[in-house]
Amino acid sequence: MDWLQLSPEEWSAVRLSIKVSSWATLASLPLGLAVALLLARGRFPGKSVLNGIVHLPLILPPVVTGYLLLLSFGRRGVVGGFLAEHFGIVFSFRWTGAALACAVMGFPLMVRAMRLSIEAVDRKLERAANTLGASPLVTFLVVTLPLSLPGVVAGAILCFAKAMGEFGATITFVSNIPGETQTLPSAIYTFTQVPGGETGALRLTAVSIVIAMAALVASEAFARRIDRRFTVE
Amino acid sequence: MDWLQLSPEEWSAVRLSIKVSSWATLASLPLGLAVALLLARGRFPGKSVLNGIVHLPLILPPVVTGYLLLLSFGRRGVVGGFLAEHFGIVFSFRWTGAALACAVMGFPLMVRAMRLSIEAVDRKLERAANTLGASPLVTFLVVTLPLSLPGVVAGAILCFAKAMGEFGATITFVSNIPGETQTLPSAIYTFTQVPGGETGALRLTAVSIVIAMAALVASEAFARRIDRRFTVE
Amino acid sequence: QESLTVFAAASLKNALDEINTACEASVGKKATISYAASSALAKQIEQGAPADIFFSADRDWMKYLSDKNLTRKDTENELLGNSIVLVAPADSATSIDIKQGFDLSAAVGDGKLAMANVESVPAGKYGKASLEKLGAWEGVSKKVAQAENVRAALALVSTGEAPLGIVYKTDAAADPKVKIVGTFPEDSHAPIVYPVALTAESKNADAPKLLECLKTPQARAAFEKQGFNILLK
Amino acid sequence: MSLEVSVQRAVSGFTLDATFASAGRLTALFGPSGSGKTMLINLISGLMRPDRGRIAIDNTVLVDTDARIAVPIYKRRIGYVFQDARLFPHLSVRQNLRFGRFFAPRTDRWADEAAIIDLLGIGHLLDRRPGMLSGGEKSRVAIGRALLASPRLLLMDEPLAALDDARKREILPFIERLRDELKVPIVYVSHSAQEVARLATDVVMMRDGRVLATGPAEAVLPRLDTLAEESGESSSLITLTVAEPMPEWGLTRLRSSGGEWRLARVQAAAGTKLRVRIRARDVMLSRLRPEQSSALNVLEGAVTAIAPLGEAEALVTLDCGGDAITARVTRLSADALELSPGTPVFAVVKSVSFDPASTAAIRGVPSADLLA
Amino acid sequence: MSLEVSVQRAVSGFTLDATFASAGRLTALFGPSGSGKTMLINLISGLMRPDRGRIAIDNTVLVDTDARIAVPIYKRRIGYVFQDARLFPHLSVRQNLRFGRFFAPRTDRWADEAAIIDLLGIGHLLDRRPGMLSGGEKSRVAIGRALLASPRLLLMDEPLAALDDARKREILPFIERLRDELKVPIVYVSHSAQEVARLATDVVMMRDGRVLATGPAEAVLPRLDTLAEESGESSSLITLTVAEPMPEWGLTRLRSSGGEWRLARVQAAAGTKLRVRIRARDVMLSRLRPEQSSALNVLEGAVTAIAPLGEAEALVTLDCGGDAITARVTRLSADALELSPGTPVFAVVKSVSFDPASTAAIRGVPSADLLA
Ligand SMILES: Nc1ncnc2c1ncn2[C@@H]1O[C@H](COP(=O)(O)OP(=O)(O)OP(=O)(O)O)[C@@H](O)[C@H]1O
Ligand SMILES: Nc1ncnc2c1ncn2[C@@H]1O[C@H](COP(=O)(O)OP(=O)(O)OP(=O)(O)O)[C@@H](O)[C@H]1O
Ligand code: MOO
Ligand SMILES: [Mg+2]
Ligand SMILES: [Mg+2]
Repeated sequence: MDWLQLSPEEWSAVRLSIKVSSWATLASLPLGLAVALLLARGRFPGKSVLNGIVHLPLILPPVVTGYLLLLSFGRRGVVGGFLAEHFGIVFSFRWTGAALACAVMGFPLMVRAMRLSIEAVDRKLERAANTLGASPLVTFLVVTLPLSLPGVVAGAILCFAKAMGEFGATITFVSNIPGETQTLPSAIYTFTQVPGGETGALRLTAVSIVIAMAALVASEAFARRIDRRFTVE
Repeated sequence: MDWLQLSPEEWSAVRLSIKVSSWATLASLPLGLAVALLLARGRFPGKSVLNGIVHLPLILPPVVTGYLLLLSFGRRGVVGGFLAEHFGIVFSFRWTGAALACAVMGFPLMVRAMRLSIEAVDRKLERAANTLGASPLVTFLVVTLPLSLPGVVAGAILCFAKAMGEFGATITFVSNIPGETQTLPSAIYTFTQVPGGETGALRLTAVSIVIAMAALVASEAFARRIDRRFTVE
Repeated sequence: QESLTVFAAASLKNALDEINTACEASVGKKATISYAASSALAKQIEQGAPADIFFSADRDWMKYLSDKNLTRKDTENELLGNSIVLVAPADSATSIDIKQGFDLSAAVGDGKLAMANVESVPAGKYGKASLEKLGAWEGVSKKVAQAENVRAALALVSTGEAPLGIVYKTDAAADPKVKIVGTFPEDSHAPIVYPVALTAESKNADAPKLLECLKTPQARAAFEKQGFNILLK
Repeated sequence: MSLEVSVQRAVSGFTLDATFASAGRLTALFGPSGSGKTMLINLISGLMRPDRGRIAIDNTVLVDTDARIAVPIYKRRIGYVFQDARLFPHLSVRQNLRFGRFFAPRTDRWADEAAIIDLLGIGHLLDRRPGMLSGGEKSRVAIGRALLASPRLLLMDEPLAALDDARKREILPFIERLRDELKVPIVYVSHSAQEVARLATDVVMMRDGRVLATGPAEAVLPRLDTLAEESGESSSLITLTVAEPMPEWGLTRLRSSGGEWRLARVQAAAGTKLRVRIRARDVMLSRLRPEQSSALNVLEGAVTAIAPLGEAEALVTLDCGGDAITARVTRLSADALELSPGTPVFAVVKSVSFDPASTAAIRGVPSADLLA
Repeated sequence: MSLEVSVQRAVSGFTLDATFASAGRLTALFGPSGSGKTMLINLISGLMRPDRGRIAIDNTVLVDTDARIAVPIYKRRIGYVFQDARLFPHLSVRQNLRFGRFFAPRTDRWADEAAIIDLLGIGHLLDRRPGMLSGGEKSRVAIGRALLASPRLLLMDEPLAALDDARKREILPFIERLRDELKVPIVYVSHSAQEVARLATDVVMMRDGRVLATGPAEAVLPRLDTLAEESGESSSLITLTVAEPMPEWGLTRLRSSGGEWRLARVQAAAGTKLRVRIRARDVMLSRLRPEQSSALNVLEGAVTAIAPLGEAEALVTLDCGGDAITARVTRLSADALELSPGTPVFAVVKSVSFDPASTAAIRGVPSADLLA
């Protein structure tokens, strides 16, 4: 099992990937929920445009997404410049940028899962909450959201898994800087680009699978617990 | 708008991408449904293994997935060799291989959407169908499936959109042969790799977006129609 | 203490990692090396990436930056050279003499000739130029399977997917599953060079030291071990 | 409280067009299945919007399509006990019950949690989820949930349909108490003439999306009987004043303008006015005063009208010293007794024929105390 | 048909432990809310599995935990009218109704679609989706859906709870016809003593997950009364034989061992035996034969027993020439009439006091024809 031994640089890629994926997932949760709710329950002009934009990262080749991120959120990009200047938030060539890229790539998956679950919530229950005095926002928080928790969990885990595998957009946007932006997939990619890199790639792939599987199993267990609460008959 | 003019080769990439994405979606629908049903309703040992395998293409960098496809479904791969010999189904360097790669990459998205929707179907209704004499299979076909149609549609559209953007696994598995395996993302990627290729990339990206958006809008309209059938109050 | 960052083509990884360690003493620190496609790296530098040294896999991307005054022209240096070779699976019986007017198409037969993308990836461009010069392109162009990069092209041959392929000598030599059938004459294509330069924005005092270190015998040995030709005598 | 409703709403194949006003404490919506009762209270609650119309409570306009007013559901503070229980499946019974508590302004929270839980008999269910409840348990929790939100108006859509008789008898007095003590105005949908007779101060009769009759219960219920003739549910409403108890027999003596009554299980103080419903089928007629009979309540009167009912029966209306009492007898008997307007007769009513479920206190006397 | 059930099933906080056998055509499950009625029919239908036990119909074993037998739900062909309607929301009413049709073997399809739709009054709803139905409409469609699957056994969980009285009166005779003509055995859950008395051939009384009493209706219903005393629903069951019509009065003369009766709205042929339920509260007692009274049915008898009932009343049982009749009177009256075992008295029963809903035909005479 000698080949399973990770170098310090590889360890840092592992840690970074977990950090990036977790942040990508957590940070996009609120926005994802809001957008999912809008798409599920809203009726407004431009709904299909919003829906389209959400799906864009799925449709575009990741390299293109990465390049667009580089152009807009890079140091010299419109948004990136603004954020850096006014809020001190810098994405370019930071792990935060990797998280942003992963979040963007995972966003359509997250939103779709949440949206499906929200759509499946019986509106009659929401109305019932309204008659009890709960405003639309409260109703969302205490009725719709808990009832669509399976979808929220599914959305989060999809986003996390995607983030663990995302590479095209990340490497294009924030490059492949060890310790800062070199996530597991980037490290794997680098291995595949040189002779003799296969074992290294295999090793990291195994690590990546183990982590994602652990997250998956945990999420499934969680979903089962939620589910058990509704058991009927 | 001169730059919008597509070359014949680009047109063939457009046609091919639509064909590949459609096939990837349609061909994986039955298996996707079966797996989603298993995961949603089944209780069997190895369920989390199956779940893990389904998610693998999401977790692995696409290049790795492509390489694994090459090893297994390639001319000399175990599965590929078997299929070629016994059924005359060849994937290598064919559009069918591109479709396979896209299907594999889209599979986790498809399954998750379907699974969520199946899980949201009230089991009491399935039981009611049973009391009326419907066997589990019939019940699935006439109760569960129609009720989870929003998720099936969402799964299909996610798979289609992903297929329109998939590139890493496809190019690694079946490379980039104009007219046979050069899908839109491959063509776009090629443009991004040469200095000054941006306009070309932009043009094809626009085409890709238009197609995927059309599919999205159609699917949304369809989902709305389904939804209207259940309107209450 | 400011970090020292190198943006290098992915194919240089093995050699550069070794040299980076060896040069730590003379430079005073270890550089952080980001490996990716030359195209991505160049565009990132254009967008203000914190790179001190750019080590490209071809002239075009160096020129791209150089034309925009993003490199220190005085430090530009075509350090390494490489050759392209025709490879076949190790168990193949093919033997071909690469010469003017040779019939590559017949040798490829029903299969495909695996190459890196002939428009965008350097190895592919060199290969195509060579074949054109030798008068073989016309016959074989329809049979070319273009991969995303050289490594992917090599994989197509080493898995037996393609009977023949054109890759760098550096890659072919390290892969036991392929054998080199022949080397393309150096004068049949533009010189294969790996230029390196300091970036215009680099203010790191250690960067020039590392650039110098690349020219030491120790470094040369490392490059040669990977099969590169040392151009800078 | 005054409730004014005037709404039109069309859904495919059905049009609701209802206008009524009620200042009553409990307004019963009564009508056959599919007559639009649920739709009407959906409109009041805000779950549905009228195509045209106006709904106001105490001069607060909830909806007015002309003025483009539509108060959002959650601001109406109208409790709703749904026809299906509609409990929140992810919350425990306790959480379901407490759901509305926090949304009512603190000063308006009149609902007493412990008392309501106790009355509804759901104390042992508090930690369950709705999926683990029986049909009747669900509907009791649904009633509790609506009440605990301390609503200003309570809509109840057949709240007792899933309950057994014993439970109903327990909960009816409680609804009366809500109506009389807590002054929560109630709009109550029911199929049961008994429930309506017992509870309603006002009645809205619906059929095919239209209001057939509306007004105070005393005025409408007899018309309800006419409509419900075939069901054997014709009845009269009589107002009695409590005179004195007869403790040795467990009875109470009461007086109406027509005479003296002796009833069991009345626990109201002397002077209290009670309304009782006497079903026409429970009244026997006799030309002679019955002797040595178990019937304690015999009123002397004269026939005012005779209306044939079906092929075998007739409804005979009497005036007994001011009380109008209707009896349902066979035509054979009417003939044998030679009844015609003016004929003097005795109305014989068994004391136990007074249906406790249709005895209601008048003027806020808590009926719960009234009935053992 | 014979149904044998012996099951135990525990869910958190509730244990069902029920054993009964019934060869009756309609077995009523009767008991208060939460007593385990729904759970019991869930076990019969297969929706729930017993922890231990055995269920067999006509010697076909459906479940036997010892023998590890459990026939899958869909092979049982047991129709189930759920307490909530549980219609398929994505199918039209017509599609819901026809759902089960194709799964029954062709030769076993006894259900007549047109007749059932007509009887249930849902012809105008066929193209709607369930979401667009009222509560009562839903429950009618649910009954139709279960019937049209031509089941071998029909489970009905409070099928009429959401229906108004008029509808109920229409559907009850239809259920009787199912029971008597089509020979579909029925297990019927109900809260309503009236419904049970009218429909049941056999009764299973449940309380707290246990069977309190079980057997033929004639044997169990009086015990049911004992339990239901407080509800004022004590009653007697009398068997009458149709003698001759009295067409001029729309009445029919009938005979019981105790004497002669005159009832309205009986349309059975001479010689037919009918069972009628007489509520104790509808019986008046008199020491003298009433003269010039509207009561047509007067039976001579003697007191057999007097049981006090609450503080004010008593249940007096008479023997009227073989018919046992129970009367509910005040203690005051019992005292005034000097009643004690052996005292001769007249039982006075108004003919219209016969509740059509509790009159049942005996021996397969279709009750639908019996009652207008
Ligand atoms: N969304 C809808 N679309 C079309 N028709 C509808 C819709 N909702 C209700 N209806 C019809 O409107 C009528 C009134 O329905 P409503 O639910 O108000 O009846 P209800 O009086 O409450 O009856 P029940 O006592 O059976 O509950 C019914 O005929 C019903 O079929
Ligand atoms: N899944 C469950 N977990 C725990 N308790 C349950 C569950 N399902 C039912 N119960 C309890 O079992 C008892 C019997 O329920 P059941 O539904 O059979 O009652 P029921 O007799 O049909 O009553 P109702 O007339 O109110 O419908 C109830 O006390 C109920 O709370
Ligand atoms: O969408 Mo990708 O092909 O995982 O980078
Ligand atoms: Mg209703
Ligand atoms: Mg029940």
